[in-house]
Amino acid sequence: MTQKNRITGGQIDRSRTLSFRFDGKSYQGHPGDTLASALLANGVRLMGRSFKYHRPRGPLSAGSEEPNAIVQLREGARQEPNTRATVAELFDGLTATSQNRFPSLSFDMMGVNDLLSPFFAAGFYYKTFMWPAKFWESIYEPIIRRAAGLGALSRQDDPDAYDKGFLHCDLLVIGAGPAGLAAALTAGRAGARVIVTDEDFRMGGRLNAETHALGEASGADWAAGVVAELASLPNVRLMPRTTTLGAMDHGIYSAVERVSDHLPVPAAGKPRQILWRIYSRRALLTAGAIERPIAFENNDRPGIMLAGALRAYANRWGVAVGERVAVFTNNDDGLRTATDLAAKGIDVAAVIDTRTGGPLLPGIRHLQGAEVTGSAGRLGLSAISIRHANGKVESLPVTALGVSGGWNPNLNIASHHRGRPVWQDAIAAFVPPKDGPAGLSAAGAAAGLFSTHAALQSGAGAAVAALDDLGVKATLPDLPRAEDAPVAIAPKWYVQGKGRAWVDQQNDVTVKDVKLAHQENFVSVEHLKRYTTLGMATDQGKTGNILGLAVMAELTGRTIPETGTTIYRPPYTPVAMGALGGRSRGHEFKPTRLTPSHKWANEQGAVFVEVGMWLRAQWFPKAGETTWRQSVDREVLATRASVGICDVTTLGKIDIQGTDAGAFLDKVYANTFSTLGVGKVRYGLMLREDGIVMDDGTTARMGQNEWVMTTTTANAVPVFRHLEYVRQCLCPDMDVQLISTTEAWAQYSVAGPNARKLLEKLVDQDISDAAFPYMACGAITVKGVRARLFRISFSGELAYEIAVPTRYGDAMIRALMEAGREFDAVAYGTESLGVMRVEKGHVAGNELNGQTTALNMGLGKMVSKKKDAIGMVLSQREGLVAEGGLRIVGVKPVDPAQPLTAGSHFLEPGAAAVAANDLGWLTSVVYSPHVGSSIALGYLKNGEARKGQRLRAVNLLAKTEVEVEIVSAHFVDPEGVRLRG
Amino acid sequence: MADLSLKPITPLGNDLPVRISIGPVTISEVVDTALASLAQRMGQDITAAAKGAGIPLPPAGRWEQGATCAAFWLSPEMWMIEAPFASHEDIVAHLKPVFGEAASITEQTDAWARFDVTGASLPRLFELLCNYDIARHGAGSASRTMMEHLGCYVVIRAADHISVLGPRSSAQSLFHALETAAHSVF
Amino acid sequence: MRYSGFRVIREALTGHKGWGPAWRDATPQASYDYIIVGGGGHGLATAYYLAKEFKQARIALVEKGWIGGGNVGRNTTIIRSNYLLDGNEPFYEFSLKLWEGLEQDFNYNAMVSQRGIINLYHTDAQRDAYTRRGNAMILHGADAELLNRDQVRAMYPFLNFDNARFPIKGALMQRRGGTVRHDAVAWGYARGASDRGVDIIQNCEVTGFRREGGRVTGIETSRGFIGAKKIGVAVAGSSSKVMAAADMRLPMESHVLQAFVSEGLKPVIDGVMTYGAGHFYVSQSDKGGLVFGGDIDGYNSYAQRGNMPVVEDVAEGGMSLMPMIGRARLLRSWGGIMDMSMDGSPIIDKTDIEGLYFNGGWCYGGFKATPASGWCFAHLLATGNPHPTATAYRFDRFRKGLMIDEKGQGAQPNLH
Amino acid sequence: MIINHPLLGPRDAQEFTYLGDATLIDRPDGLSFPSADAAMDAMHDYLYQRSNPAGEHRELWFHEQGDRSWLVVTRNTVTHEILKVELARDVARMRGRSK
Repeated sequence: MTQKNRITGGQIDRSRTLSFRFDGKSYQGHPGDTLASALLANGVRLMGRSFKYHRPRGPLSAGSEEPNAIVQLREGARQEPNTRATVAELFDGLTATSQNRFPSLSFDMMGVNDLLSPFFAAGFYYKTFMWPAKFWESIYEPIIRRAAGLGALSRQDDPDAYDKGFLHCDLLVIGAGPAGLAAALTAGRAGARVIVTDEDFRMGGRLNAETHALGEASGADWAAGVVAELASLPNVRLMPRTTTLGAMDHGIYSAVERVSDHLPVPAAGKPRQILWRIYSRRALLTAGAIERPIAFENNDRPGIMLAGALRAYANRWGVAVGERVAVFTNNDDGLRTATDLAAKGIDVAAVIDTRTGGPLLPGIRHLQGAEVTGSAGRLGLSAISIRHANGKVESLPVTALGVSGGWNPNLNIASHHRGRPVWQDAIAAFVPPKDGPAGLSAAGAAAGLFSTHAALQSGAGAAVAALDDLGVKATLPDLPRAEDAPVAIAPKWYVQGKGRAWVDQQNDVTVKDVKLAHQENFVSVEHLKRYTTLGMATDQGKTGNILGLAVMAELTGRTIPETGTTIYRPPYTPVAMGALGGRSRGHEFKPTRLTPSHKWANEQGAVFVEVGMWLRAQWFPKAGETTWRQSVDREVLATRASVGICDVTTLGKIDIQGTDAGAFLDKVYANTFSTLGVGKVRYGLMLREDGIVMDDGTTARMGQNEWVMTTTTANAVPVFRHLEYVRQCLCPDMDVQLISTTEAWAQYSVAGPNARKLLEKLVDQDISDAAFPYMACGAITVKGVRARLFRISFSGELAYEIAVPTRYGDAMIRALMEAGREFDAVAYGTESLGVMRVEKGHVAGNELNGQTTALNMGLGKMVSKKKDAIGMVLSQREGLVAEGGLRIVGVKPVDPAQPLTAGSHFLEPGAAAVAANDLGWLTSVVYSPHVGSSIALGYLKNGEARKGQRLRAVNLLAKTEVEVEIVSAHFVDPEGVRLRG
Repeated sequence: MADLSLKPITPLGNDLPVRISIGPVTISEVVDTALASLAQRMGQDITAAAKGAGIPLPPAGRWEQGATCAAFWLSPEMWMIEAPFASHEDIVAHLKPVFGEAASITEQTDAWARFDVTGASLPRLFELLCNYDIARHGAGSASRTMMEHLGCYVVIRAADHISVLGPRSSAQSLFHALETAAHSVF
Repeated sequence: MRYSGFRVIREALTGHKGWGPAWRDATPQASYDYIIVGGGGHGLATAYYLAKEFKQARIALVEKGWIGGGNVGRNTTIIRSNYLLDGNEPFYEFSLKLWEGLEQDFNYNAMVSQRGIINLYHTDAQRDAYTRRGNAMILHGADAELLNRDQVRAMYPFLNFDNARFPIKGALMQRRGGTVRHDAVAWGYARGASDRGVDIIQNCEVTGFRREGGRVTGIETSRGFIGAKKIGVAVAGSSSKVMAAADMRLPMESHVLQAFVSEGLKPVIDGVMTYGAGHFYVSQSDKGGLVFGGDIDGYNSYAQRGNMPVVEDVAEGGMSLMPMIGRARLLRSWGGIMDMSMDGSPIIDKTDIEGLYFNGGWCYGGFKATPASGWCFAHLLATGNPHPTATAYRFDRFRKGLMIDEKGQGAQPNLH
Repeated sequence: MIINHPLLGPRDAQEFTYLGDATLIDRPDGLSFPSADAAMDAMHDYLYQRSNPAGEHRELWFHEQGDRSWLVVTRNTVTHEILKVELARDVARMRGRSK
């Protein structure tokens, strides 16, 4: 009820009242309000504290450029720090609190910083806090860190969801002010696919904040009419509440749509925000202009704001920021604020115009050639001091001051490709660069065309031109008559004075700081910015950067463009991390790949482990087993004693066909394949071109021209890519065709002395040793279902891998276990797989780490020198074949009770634990129930010659060491009798 | 002795395909189609053989329905052939005699989980899922694309009927993504 | 002018009128004994140590733009010496030790802050690899600890421990790791070098090398010819461009790395953290911004800007690791040109042209290397011999098969 | 970025995996040299040395999430403008590669 500063008019819905709270106190506003407009309507000017000096602050602007009115929105897990009150759309029940103050906004103890400000000049911390040395981290920095930041995170998981999506259009229009709407209308009527984004919840841009007419209608009504027509066109997509964030390459723009931020909480299933990637063939920047202040002493008090904002609060929101106001300007647009406010019945005490000559405003005290030299008021403006043209100084009581130093085209996005903005003297501002993002043009105020007439004309014209590029004919619509006032500005950046005049309000950078930077040789724009922190606050210097540049220009005696330009980087305004992350969080961070036996394994109570994207059964606990070791030992022993079954579907499977497939395999494998007979499998070693091992696996020749390659689980994708590279880029005429079949087949390893007996119950063909010997392969059937059988072994046991179409994978594991019941068959997981392969001395991921050669792995002889396989030549470089290099070895603790730790390093007995004595490391460690102790594989310098030696395996992280014996890596059946059984 | 015969399950792990409706769209798990890749071998021309057998070989980016089989383009000289599962369970056996040694044929039926999305406003759903301009490409288009980190094929059979083929092992992740997007849009 | 607490107080009370330029802007002389090409962190450190530690004189540093404007001016400020391989670890440990005494050494507060770095692991294989690495670090005299899940949770309770696709199992920690105020490093070295007589010449672009009889005699620049007995090039992402002027091709590519900072937030993350299941690393600056990054964009680029896929990949990693940051806002992104070498490790070596020396290939780990890189390069320039901690950083290591490939990715720069 | 695929039209670069300089097509035949040293020299230059130009760069991209074509993309590394896109297989043949 007490919206004491609410006046008539504006685009708010007075038929509805919304309640909200700020710092615990209740207020009321209306739909159409922002938090800032509603607080101002309630007479609240003080909304925040500055970063360094904790100065009391109110809104400077009425838009996203806001540096001061920064609050914490919402509560609990939805607490949202650093939210600009000037763009936060009011909703019923909104809560907000002020930030960076203690204990309260009106009494902030850290305000003492303001009194100590002489010590906190730009760069002060670089010159001090260095003595004594350790005090920086123990004393000074903790204090500084505690004072850091503005708002706080909740430290709770963000409860809201975010979506991401892709849009495609012929023309993207960024900003729905007069230029953007005229452009959209032109392109929309021509039938082009048009997307219009606008950060505001109400399209129209400045038309909503101004009083001038467009034709017979008010600006706001004209905008509403155009928006209605655009909304009716199926080829036009209007996206209010959508900020275009950045220009990427080739016409791609990122944007964030605030779907639910104007609601208390998002509706069920709906996102809070959506990150859009907009693929445009052409784009048009019609983002308007941002007003800039003139710096003067104490120009940061609540109540002092940009003149255009003061006007917007009155015209759009029906709010008189103060009952008695003044305007300080160097250009005609500032005068418009005075006339508009006066027309609203607000007491305009004076217009302080830095210019001389020209017509005087009628009915208003218009002081030409005057300056505002300071302000007064503890928590908000109560008076300004004026120096008249004649030098006389006057103190004028006012509660609001509108300041206009001119307007900067909002070219932010046009410089995202590092194009340099171009200075235009006529408007005393930078306009978009000539070498901006390809396909992007600018129109309206964003292009430096400030009148409404020019905005409409240039917007429509730019749309015609853009569509013409695309071969679409568009015609200019009938545009209404509109004001076409010229820009009349006499640049004025700051008012000379002794006190502090703020350039960057949030970061508390003053004219004095810029001067000090200059004095210390930090004169380039980049140095200025970094030394003073100018433009690095949450507003990214949207109102202050040019001002700082101008001050530096004056100090160095150069022009502004000579001094430098500020270019911008994405995002245009800060964007929630949640939106950039989308749905990829929690369990949905990455997709989950399930093996064909997953459902069954889950029923068995298997413990699963992430292997890349896959979930694999790690072990299968049985009743009574209390540690994983018990389960794994049982699985290993049962497999070696009888038979075990493991899902090995995750290994990559690549179907290779064609008449040159053998020659192709000879190219990609270090060993020879073309000589392999049909129905046979061979182990292959694949090298990178630099001679390091890339991958290993078995490849089976299923037919004359048909091969199936297996890769490691981890390398399935890179190996496929590599094969295509060799096929297309190196051997373009080879008759070879490739396709992945990893997902098509469910594949199980059946290992152990009873493996054959088990399989014979299922397989319809003769698989006796004679019919299906070691390293045989072939197409078979399982109870009538087409299948593939490979007699290969990773465990060292008599073993097969059997593959059925994936849809039968679930049935197959059940059938295998059922058939294996009489043999006490076990299912085993990745742990047991690992134990058995270490026992057998097979290398895997920990040994195939991209740093090791075939020679390191003891497989040097596999590299054929008779053919030009990938990696052959460079694998022979001196550093890779040096005597005494790393060789794979087996490792056993001398005392079987001692556990080994992977990653421990080898040292000689008695050798000091220093790098010079480092002999290598343990790559993989398992407990071998077969050996009865921990065993390991390791890479050891001169390892082959050290077999039988005793060394120390040292883990300095745990401060443990174990005496170990170096042995052959083949702990089980070194002669390979079993697998041929 | 226990019955050891093998019974298939669907990509989502059930006996029967799943079907759900959200707003104007229906998402159905589809298991009635056999798939095989067909790659023309170097120096061969399989156009005539394909034509004779009524197997379409559409150009890049396209899908085409033939009398019995349909096909979409995978990569240069390579297509995915679709055939009714009931009659073509062993699809390779059907195709081999048609092409002989002129083509490499690989069964792909179980490599993919297929979800058909039917109903109105499909472009609005797919714009949250993938960077494939459904509205521009229209019916008869097919493309590989990414959905929530999964490499998938999108086949636009009609404006109101789009198939998504994703890696079978990730069927649940893909289905979840489709369902979540539908709830978000509708 | 020496900076001191007393001086700061005196200046504060007298309107800061006494502060002079932090470094002199020099105009080029006809010739020097040494010219350092590149006014980034490494070049400035080289000039500084050449003058201070190796007592050399007649030194100029030329920079095409403004000093400190390269990668030292845009990075994620992390220092650490948690390397695995013998070729690297002694060097990075030497660097960390120099960081520890840097501010007193050059009388400039660069805010070296050793709040610890943790590398999270999520699989047994990662744990094994970190165990190997931690041991290697300790063997080289660095500090390392292996933390279990509970220890990580005690430090950072807000990480995603309960709902993760790839659960956190533990971390490798280096307590001496931390962050440094990056710009201050450039300015501190510049000031220290300038005070010791080094001519810092800004806005001076090298356009060629003048050679006589197989040795360099000076550089052609946008400000004319400058003679030199020895020239050291340290230009990071521009290495290939500059060395092409000496007809050299390098084993490296230039790639863009993006980095990001959030709006200022009250302190929440004390140290530095890297995610082991996604591309994301983060620390919080003394101003309160979360400073984070991920992978390079992955294609050759000199554009100093990146594209959305990596931005999103990093955010996805961040959100999956700490879902509390959903409502924190990304404030600013930037892109730097990385000199990605063929094995992910740098080169500090002589070239085949006498008098011409090269320092580059830092990939995206150059910032932490700044002091040691400068020291070792100065050592090489002054003595003709590599510093003992940098003997492996040779051009010919690729020909000889002595790669220093920490990540095991081979000759593909964008994978390092 | 958007790569204008010769067969599929404009596709987002995100669908592709980057390899590097297209000179990788010009792989020397390791058995064609008079000595192992000469072969290593040639293979070293081929694998490790890069022009790394600031400007036009011919480079290999793999359409991993697309049609699995390797492409040679001519792109300006300063502006990212793409000037030409070819199938790598065609380029390889033009450069004399066969089997």
